[in-house]
Amino acid sequence: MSTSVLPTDSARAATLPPPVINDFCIQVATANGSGSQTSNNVMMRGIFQMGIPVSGKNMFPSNIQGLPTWFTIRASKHGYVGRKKEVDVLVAMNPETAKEDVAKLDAGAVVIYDEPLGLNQQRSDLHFYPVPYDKLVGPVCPEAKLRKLVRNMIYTGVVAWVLSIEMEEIHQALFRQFGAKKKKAAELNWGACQAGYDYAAKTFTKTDPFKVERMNATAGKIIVEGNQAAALGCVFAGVTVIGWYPITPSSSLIEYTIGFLKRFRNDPETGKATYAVVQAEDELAAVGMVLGAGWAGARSMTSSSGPGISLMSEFVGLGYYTEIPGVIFDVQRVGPSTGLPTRTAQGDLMSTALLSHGDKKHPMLIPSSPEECFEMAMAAFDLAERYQTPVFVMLDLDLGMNSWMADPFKYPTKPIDRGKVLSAADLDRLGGFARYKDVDGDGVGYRTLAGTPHSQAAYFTRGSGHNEKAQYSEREEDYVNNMDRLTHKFEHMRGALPAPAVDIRQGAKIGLVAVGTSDYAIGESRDQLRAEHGIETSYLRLKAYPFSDELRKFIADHDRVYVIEQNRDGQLLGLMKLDYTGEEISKLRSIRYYGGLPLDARTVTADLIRQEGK
Amino acid sequence: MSTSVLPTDSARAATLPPPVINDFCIQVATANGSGSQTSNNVMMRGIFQMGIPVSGKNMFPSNIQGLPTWFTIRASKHGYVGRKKEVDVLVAMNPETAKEDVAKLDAGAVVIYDEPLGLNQQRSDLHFYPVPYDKLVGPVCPEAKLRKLVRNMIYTGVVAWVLSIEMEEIHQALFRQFGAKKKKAAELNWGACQAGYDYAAKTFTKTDPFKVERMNATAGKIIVEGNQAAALGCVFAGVTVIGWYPITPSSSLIEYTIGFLKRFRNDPETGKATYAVVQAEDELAAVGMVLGAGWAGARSMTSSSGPGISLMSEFVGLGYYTEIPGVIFDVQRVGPSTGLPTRTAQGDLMSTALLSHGDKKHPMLIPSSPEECFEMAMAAFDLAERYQTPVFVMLDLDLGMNSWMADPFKYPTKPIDRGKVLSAADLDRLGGFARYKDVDGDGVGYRTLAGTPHSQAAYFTRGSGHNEKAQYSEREEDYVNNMDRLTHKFEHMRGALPAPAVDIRQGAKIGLVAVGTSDYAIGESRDQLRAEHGIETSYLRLKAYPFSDELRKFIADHDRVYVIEQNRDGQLLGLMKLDYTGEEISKLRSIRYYGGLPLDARTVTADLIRQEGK
Amino acid sequence: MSTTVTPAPKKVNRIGLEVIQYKGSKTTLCAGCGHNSVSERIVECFYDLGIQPWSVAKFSGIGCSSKSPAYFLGLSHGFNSVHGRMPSVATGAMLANRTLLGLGVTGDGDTASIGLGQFMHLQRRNLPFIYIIENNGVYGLTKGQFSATADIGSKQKTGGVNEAPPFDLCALALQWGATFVARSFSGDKKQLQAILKAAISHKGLAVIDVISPCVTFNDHEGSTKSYTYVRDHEEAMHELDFVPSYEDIAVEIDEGTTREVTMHDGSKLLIKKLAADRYPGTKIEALTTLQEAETAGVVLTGVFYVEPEKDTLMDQLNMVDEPLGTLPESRVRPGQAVLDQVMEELR
Amino acid sequence: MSTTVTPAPKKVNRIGLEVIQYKGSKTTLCAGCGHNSVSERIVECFYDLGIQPWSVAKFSGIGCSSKSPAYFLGLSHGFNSVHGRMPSVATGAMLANRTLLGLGVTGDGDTASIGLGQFMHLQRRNLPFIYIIENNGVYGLTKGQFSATADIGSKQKTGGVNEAPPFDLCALALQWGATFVARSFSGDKKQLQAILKAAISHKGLAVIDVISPCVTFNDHEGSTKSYTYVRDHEEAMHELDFVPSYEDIAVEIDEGTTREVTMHDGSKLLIKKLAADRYPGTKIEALTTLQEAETAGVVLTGVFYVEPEKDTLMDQLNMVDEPLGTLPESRVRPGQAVLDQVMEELR
Ligand SMILES: Cc1ncc(C[n+]2csc(CCOP(=O)(O)OP(=O)(O)O)c2C)c(N)n1
Ligand SMILES: Cc1ncc(C[n+]2csc(CCOP(=O)(O)OP(=O)(O)O)c2C)c(N)n1
Ligand code: SF4
Ligand code: SF4
Ligand SMILES: [Mg+2]
Ligand SMILES: [Mg+2]
Repeated sequence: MSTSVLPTDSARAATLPPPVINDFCIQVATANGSGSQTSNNVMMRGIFQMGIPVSGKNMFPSNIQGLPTWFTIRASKHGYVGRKKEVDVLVAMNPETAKEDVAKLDAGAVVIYDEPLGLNQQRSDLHFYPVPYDKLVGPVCPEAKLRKLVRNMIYTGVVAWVLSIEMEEIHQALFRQFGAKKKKAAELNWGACQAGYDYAAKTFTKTDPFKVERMNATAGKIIVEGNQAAALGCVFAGVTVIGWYPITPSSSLIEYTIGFLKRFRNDPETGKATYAVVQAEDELAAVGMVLGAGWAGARSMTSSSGPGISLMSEFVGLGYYTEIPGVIFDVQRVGPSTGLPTRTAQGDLMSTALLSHGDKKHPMLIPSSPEECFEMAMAAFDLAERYQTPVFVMLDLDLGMNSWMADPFKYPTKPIDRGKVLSAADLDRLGGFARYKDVDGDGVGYRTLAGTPHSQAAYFTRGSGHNEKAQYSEREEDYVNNMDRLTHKFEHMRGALPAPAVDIRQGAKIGLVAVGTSDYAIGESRDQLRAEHGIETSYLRLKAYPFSDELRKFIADHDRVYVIEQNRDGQLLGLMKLDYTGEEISKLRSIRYYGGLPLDARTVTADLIRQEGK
Repeated sequence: MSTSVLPTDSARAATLPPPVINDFCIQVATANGSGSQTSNNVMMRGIFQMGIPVSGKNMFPSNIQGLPTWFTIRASKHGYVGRKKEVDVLVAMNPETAKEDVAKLDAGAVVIYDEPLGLNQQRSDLHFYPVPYDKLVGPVCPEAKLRKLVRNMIYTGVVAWVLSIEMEEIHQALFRQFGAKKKKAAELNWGACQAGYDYAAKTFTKTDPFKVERMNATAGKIIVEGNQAAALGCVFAGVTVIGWYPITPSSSLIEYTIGFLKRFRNDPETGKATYAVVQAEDELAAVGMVLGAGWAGARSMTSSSGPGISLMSEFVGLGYYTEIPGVIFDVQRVGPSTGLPTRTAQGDLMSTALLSHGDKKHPMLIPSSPEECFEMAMAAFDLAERYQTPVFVMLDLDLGMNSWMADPFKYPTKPIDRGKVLSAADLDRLGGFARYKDVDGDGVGYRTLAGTPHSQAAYFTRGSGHNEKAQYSEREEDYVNNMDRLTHKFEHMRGALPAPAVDIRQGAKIGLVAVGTSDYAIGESRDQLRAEHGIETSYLRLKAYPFSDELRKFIADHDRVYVIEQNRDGQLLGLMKLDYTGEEISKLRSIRYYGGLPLDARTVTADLIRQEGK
Repeated sequence: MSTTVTPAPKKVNRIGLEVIQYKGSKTTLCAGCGHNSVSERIVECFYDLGIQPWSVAKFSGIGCSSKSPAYFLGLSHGFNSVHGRMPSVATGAMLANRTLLGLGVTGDGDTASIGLGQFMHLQRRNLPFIYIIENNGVYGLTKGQFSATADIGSKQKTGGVNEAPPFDLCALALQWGATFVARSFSGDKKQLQAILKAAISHKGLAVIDVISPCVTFNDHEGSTKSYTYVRDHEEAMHELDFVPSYEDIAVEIDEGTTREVTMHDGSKLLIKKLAADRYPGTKIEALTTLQEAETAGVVLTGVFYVEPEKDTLMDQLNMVDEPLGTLPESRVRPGQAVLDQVMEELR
Repeated sequence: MSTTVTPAPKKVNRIGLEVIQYKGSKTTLCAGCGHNSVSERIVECFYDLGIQPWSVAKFSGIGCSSKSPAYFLGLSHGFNSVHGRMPSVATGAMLANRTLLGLGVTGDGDTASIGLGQFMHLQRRNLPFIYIIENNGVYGLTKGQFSATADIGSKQKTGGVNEAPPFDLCALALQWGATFVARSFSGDKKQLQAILKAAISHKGLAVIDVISPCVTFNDHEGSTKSYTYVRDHEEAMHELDFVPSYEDIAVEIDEGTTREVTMHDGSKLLIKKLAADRYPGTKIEALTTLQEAETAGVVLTGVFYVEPEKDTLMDQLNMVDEPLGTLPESRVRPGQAVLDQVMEELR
């Protein structure tokens, strides 16, 4: 008998706890670079294929190899895919953290561990399943070099047994993961997986309550990372020029984009690229390329994170003032400075909205799901060209780099909006144009592109003062008129940006406001508040800055409005305060979490209850 | 008869208007690079030496030679030294702008102009004094090359005659301006000056009402530019390392500093420098040097303006998070982007307070006079070391580059505060230290300097997550504790920063809040409001961010509080809103001017009256 | 080639445009500033070669030099960007529309101080682009501080002496990928014209370092970038002539003294040696020549290096021939089938 | 020289410290990473030379390489700054305290991409500083993208091929002011030690480009920065020996094969030629050597250039000898009389 089940209380061991089905959290603790990603994905996909909602979150250190890493898979019949603080099933592969990992568990949790670690000595209120990995790996993996990697697949098999994940699904997930080209590697790993399963089946007696059961909640769904979804959005937006510089957690957005571009955007006839991607020397150059390309008519973009966005400050002011389209993704990580580069935050909201010296404001789109990453990536390009200004798309590490369940993306129904660009024919018709004149009342002037074959096409773009005709001007009136038009343009965007997602509950006195990935914790928290405290809440999730007028109404319609966000300084609240009246502001409360992990429902619920004085 | 005095109305010409004494504004319109600066300064100093409060403002273009420039001297018996919109005496030296300049004048103004321009044809309601400069310059300046410059001194003489500025004072001012070394040049110019005066005396009949009369309001005072005053402050603060990059309107701050350092800070024995000044390759490098030097124990500083401050964003976040002292001057000009580089604004308040990505806030000192430039420069170094953080000193072009009357600066009474630095002896005593531990409750840890001869002195500085001992950490608790301590430290500064200047008027329902150079317009506007509208106002001028608690009380004590500032977006108001409650915010109103010229009293008065619905 | 008959026939170029159509707005630089001469040469060359103004895009950073694009080619789009970072802006624009003729004008402060990183990385990419530095050894617009091209020992107007070695922008360009590298002097009309025309015909990155004195802040005694100093110390390596491709003239050259470089577009640059054998040679030869000139205190001008056919960034990226910026939706938005395929893969 | 008698006498250096006192915290880099070898050499050299750890200040940017200062000299202050901008931070710190021995460790991404401008301007200033580039041709920490030192044709792990010419950081350093320029290989223990020791004795800026393979992202076939490739292509120019100044040893050298370079502090670097006459010579010779090696596809290592006595930034600035940062108030705040004088002038 090799499992030690609450060994000090044999009476309780006899009566099994009631089963907990499709509602638990698996955490795999390993070391960075030890190659457990495949095992974890296979495990997650196995559950997913059984129709159970899942999410996968990787908590990794800012190094390449050897430091502690935790991968968490949450299965939730309720469809909760936000972080859950409590770990139900720990797969303890990392000797360095094993003790601490075990110490943190709630009573009743499962520990699957490497037998020699002897973790079962540590506590008596957990379900322990020790696995002799080294013994098991030898027979299935003759090549010693590969054993370190293959070892990981053994725990997938063990977990499958413990949680009743069907091995056919594991098999399918595994072969899919390796792809047609790596069949041999897949076979090898499948062997390890089976060995784990068989060992568990043969050796263990199931004592814990956690298990999966088939559901039908994932049919047709996909699993995708936010960065991948945004990348796809860029490709379908028709991005043509990319300047970028690597930085975690943003690099994969570009790398996915490059992958898609290579597959789908080479000219079918000539095989040549309908795009240009340049790895710039730094973020200043990256955004400089974006502006140059946007100016010359490309759909251009870059992607970065905090430090890179800071470096773009001066250029973004140029983009604002010269009115050049461009899309900038900020996949937010924890600042300030280098901060925690592999942790998540919503910490750049305010500095990005107000990036650069002088008077200026920048629009931001803030997706909270892969679907929105895809859609907003496309929307961002349209908006940038429609409003002739840099548009930010604010993801965060949680959304960008973690694995999310999503509905398949919908093919865009509207054609691309290239904004107000005059052709030579237009110029013939109009007999000229004034670049910065508000002809249509939306604050947006008409522009021409360099290369337009017309003697009246040219104008001069400058970051210094200019009049409607784009001529150099230091005149007070010209400056003020231009700045007022820019304000008007910004205000005009409110109506054109993605509208908030609003869920008004009858009689709710409390409103919640949030953006981005806070959504998952909030959805779950609202259920907790209702179920546990009888508190009904309305919820408005903003998708863009400047804020929609719906937010104003939402505030008016509720007594207290909690602004929930993932930063220390209450940046979303701050941006709201800039826009709102004292009366409106009086209703606002703040819930902030800034520990670097994805926001979880309990944190929201607890803080709200505390503030409600309950 | 060469003056044409309101020629269409000979009846009125007969009765002279009542004299206007010590209360007018002279504007000299020239072209950039034509060398009129000396003439203007001499004129201003002449008036100043007669005991009359003056100020001099240069409105110059962003080029080096040939574009229109206006220098304005305001003489005010009331001591108003802010901008006044109305020009009373125009010295029209620039043919390019003469027509427009004349057109803008109010009726009754004086025009002194180059005879061939024939400006007297243009209007009939002005006092014209034509001067044949080319004829006059020949005899006084045989050397043709120099005539272009010397020509300017002629108008000084003419103006002296028209306004009764005493020629002895002009003489003294002129010789002082040229200094002992340039006596010959002074003689030459003095000749021109006299020629102008003599010509005027001989030719003109005084028809206008403007004149100066001796007063005693400038005794003991100095005339100085804000950048010069700040430079002197840095020198007396004991600045040791400067990294900088030229940019208008900041360059002269550093150039003055270099000048003073060379004179006063070379070691008397060895002649060697007790400072190091490096012209960096850009602003990123400049602020990098500041941080490196601050880290290693220097009193370090840089100075820049909007575009440079934007480029410093990333580094400033590093300074905040690693807690390194450093002083950064931002001599604000009009943004966004290159904007109007030779115009003034308070447009960087918000982006500087919140500079860099992630959560962070930076203290700012905001002087409004040369005296404060001097004092706050010193205070900034103390605060930076006391609180171990980058401190910004926010000037603007108006304060930094224009000429201001001031009281002589007071020698510092307190010794330099080097903050919490542990020596080897301290370490012996303490047996070690934790760099980021809040030992004293002010949020500020103790630091050691590289080179401290002790085996426990070393610690590792990093922009990534760290614990109290400055060790690398990605732990949630470490991160949150550290960030909370930083918040606490920032809050703690409120009490330590320069207190606001408060003028509470009994029974005043209206409060005014402002910073920096808005002060001059506001002082004058309050008099206008009282005299013309019977409105009594209280006034609180903030000198620093984070704001003193006195501001909170001030808001509480008034019904309506107007936040007056020189930018489009209401940035000072915005920063206040971030701090205040809805109830407090309900009282706030906004008066903004962003035309690039120094704020004037009429603009404030008119907007306030409009908002008061009067 | 203009077919419209005008009452008083004006002088036009081969595409029927008058020289005025190549001019820009009135300069606001100081009278006598070297930069104005460069602008004039640009006007002449584009007129002479009959280049369609709207096929050109002008770029600059910040500085007096960087203002100059406003003063030539008023019918071309222009972009006066931020200090030192024009190369990235130009790169983006050229990628968006590779059919443009890209022309950048910048200063030594812009290029060698704040912009050195971008300048160097531009070299590596061999962007098809003409990059002109109007090099006066100082920051003109901010009133005369030293730039990083100021020579050791050179004196500031206010008396300061430069102690740090200057960056030789030709040497940097040479070593790191520019395929056309030349130095000239704003006062040398003929040479600058020939170099400019050859640069216009060049396929890749052409870097032209033009010594262009600042009359206001760096034209005094003790300066090594003053008109006097440069006139006294200039040594032209060779005599240059440019024969455009459309001029179907058989040029007879003396092989002993003159070499012919055929540019990518078929134009010819004729290089007649003056003293030692100073034709453009290998990179290392050119570098050595530059080093020797520096040691000798000579301002060596001429074409140091030409490599007419090297792959450009666009070649490396294997881009389609048309401007990316105006490709129709059908070519930049993949169809429904592609999305379906990706969704299937993610299921 | 340690006078304390300990029960079990441990091995100490000339200032009585054990080697452990030169170590840092445990590395978090990958097992086998070249950077770890460099850290080990640093520990050894500072121990061997008996340098007081607290007289040293360590600097870095961001990257795997830039993490390494945490892994050596734990008793020295360290500063891990921002990506690519370490040179300015180090400059500031060295100005604040010129008595420090400044040591920077950075990567090729840090130095040649985002940091190229600062790197180049550092050269111009000849800051007394040791600048080590742990050069692996890729961005290790962001998972293997090419850096600007990747050779043309070099293959990425994921298949991409580099098309842009690499910056040769030794060539750049050489040309723009560094007074000690060397290249080594993290796998060449003896050579790296000698070079490091000589750099420590050097008065001005010492730039050491260490090829330091990234086992995780750039150690595969097709990489030109892999252990295998460098081992196969390395050519040491000479054999190096270092004799510290305090070792009062009469060194006998064969003038025909060995040259001696006396460093500023009196130490001696002995350079024994191996093949052709490859001693450090003039800059232009060194540049030529580098170019030839590149053309030949050889990874040439050794000391390319030494100029032991050139003025440093501190000399140029004519600074007092003491650390500026800790000058007493009496020396940095002028007296009342000075203020009075200035006030008088402004009256
Ligand atoms: C980020 C930034 N820093 C500083 C400046 C101020 N500035 C304007 S022009 C200039 C130097 C220009 O020198 P150079 O490129 O040599 O041009 P020149 O005026 O000599 O032709 C500087 C430092 C700026 N505009 N932007
Ligand atoms: C401003 C900024 N941009 C991007 C990054 C992300 N980043 C971290 S390390 C690195 C590259 C490091 O490469 P290298 O200097 O060669 O070091 P290596 O890891 O190869 O040793 C990058 C791009 C960053 N930290 N800061
Ligand atoms: S200041 Fe110098 S560079 Fe600028 S326009 Fe005048 S002469 Fe030219
Ligand atoms: S990723 Fe490469 S550079 Fe980074 S630690 Fe690992 S081997 Fe070294
Ligand atoms: Mg210049
Ligand atoms: Mg590297």
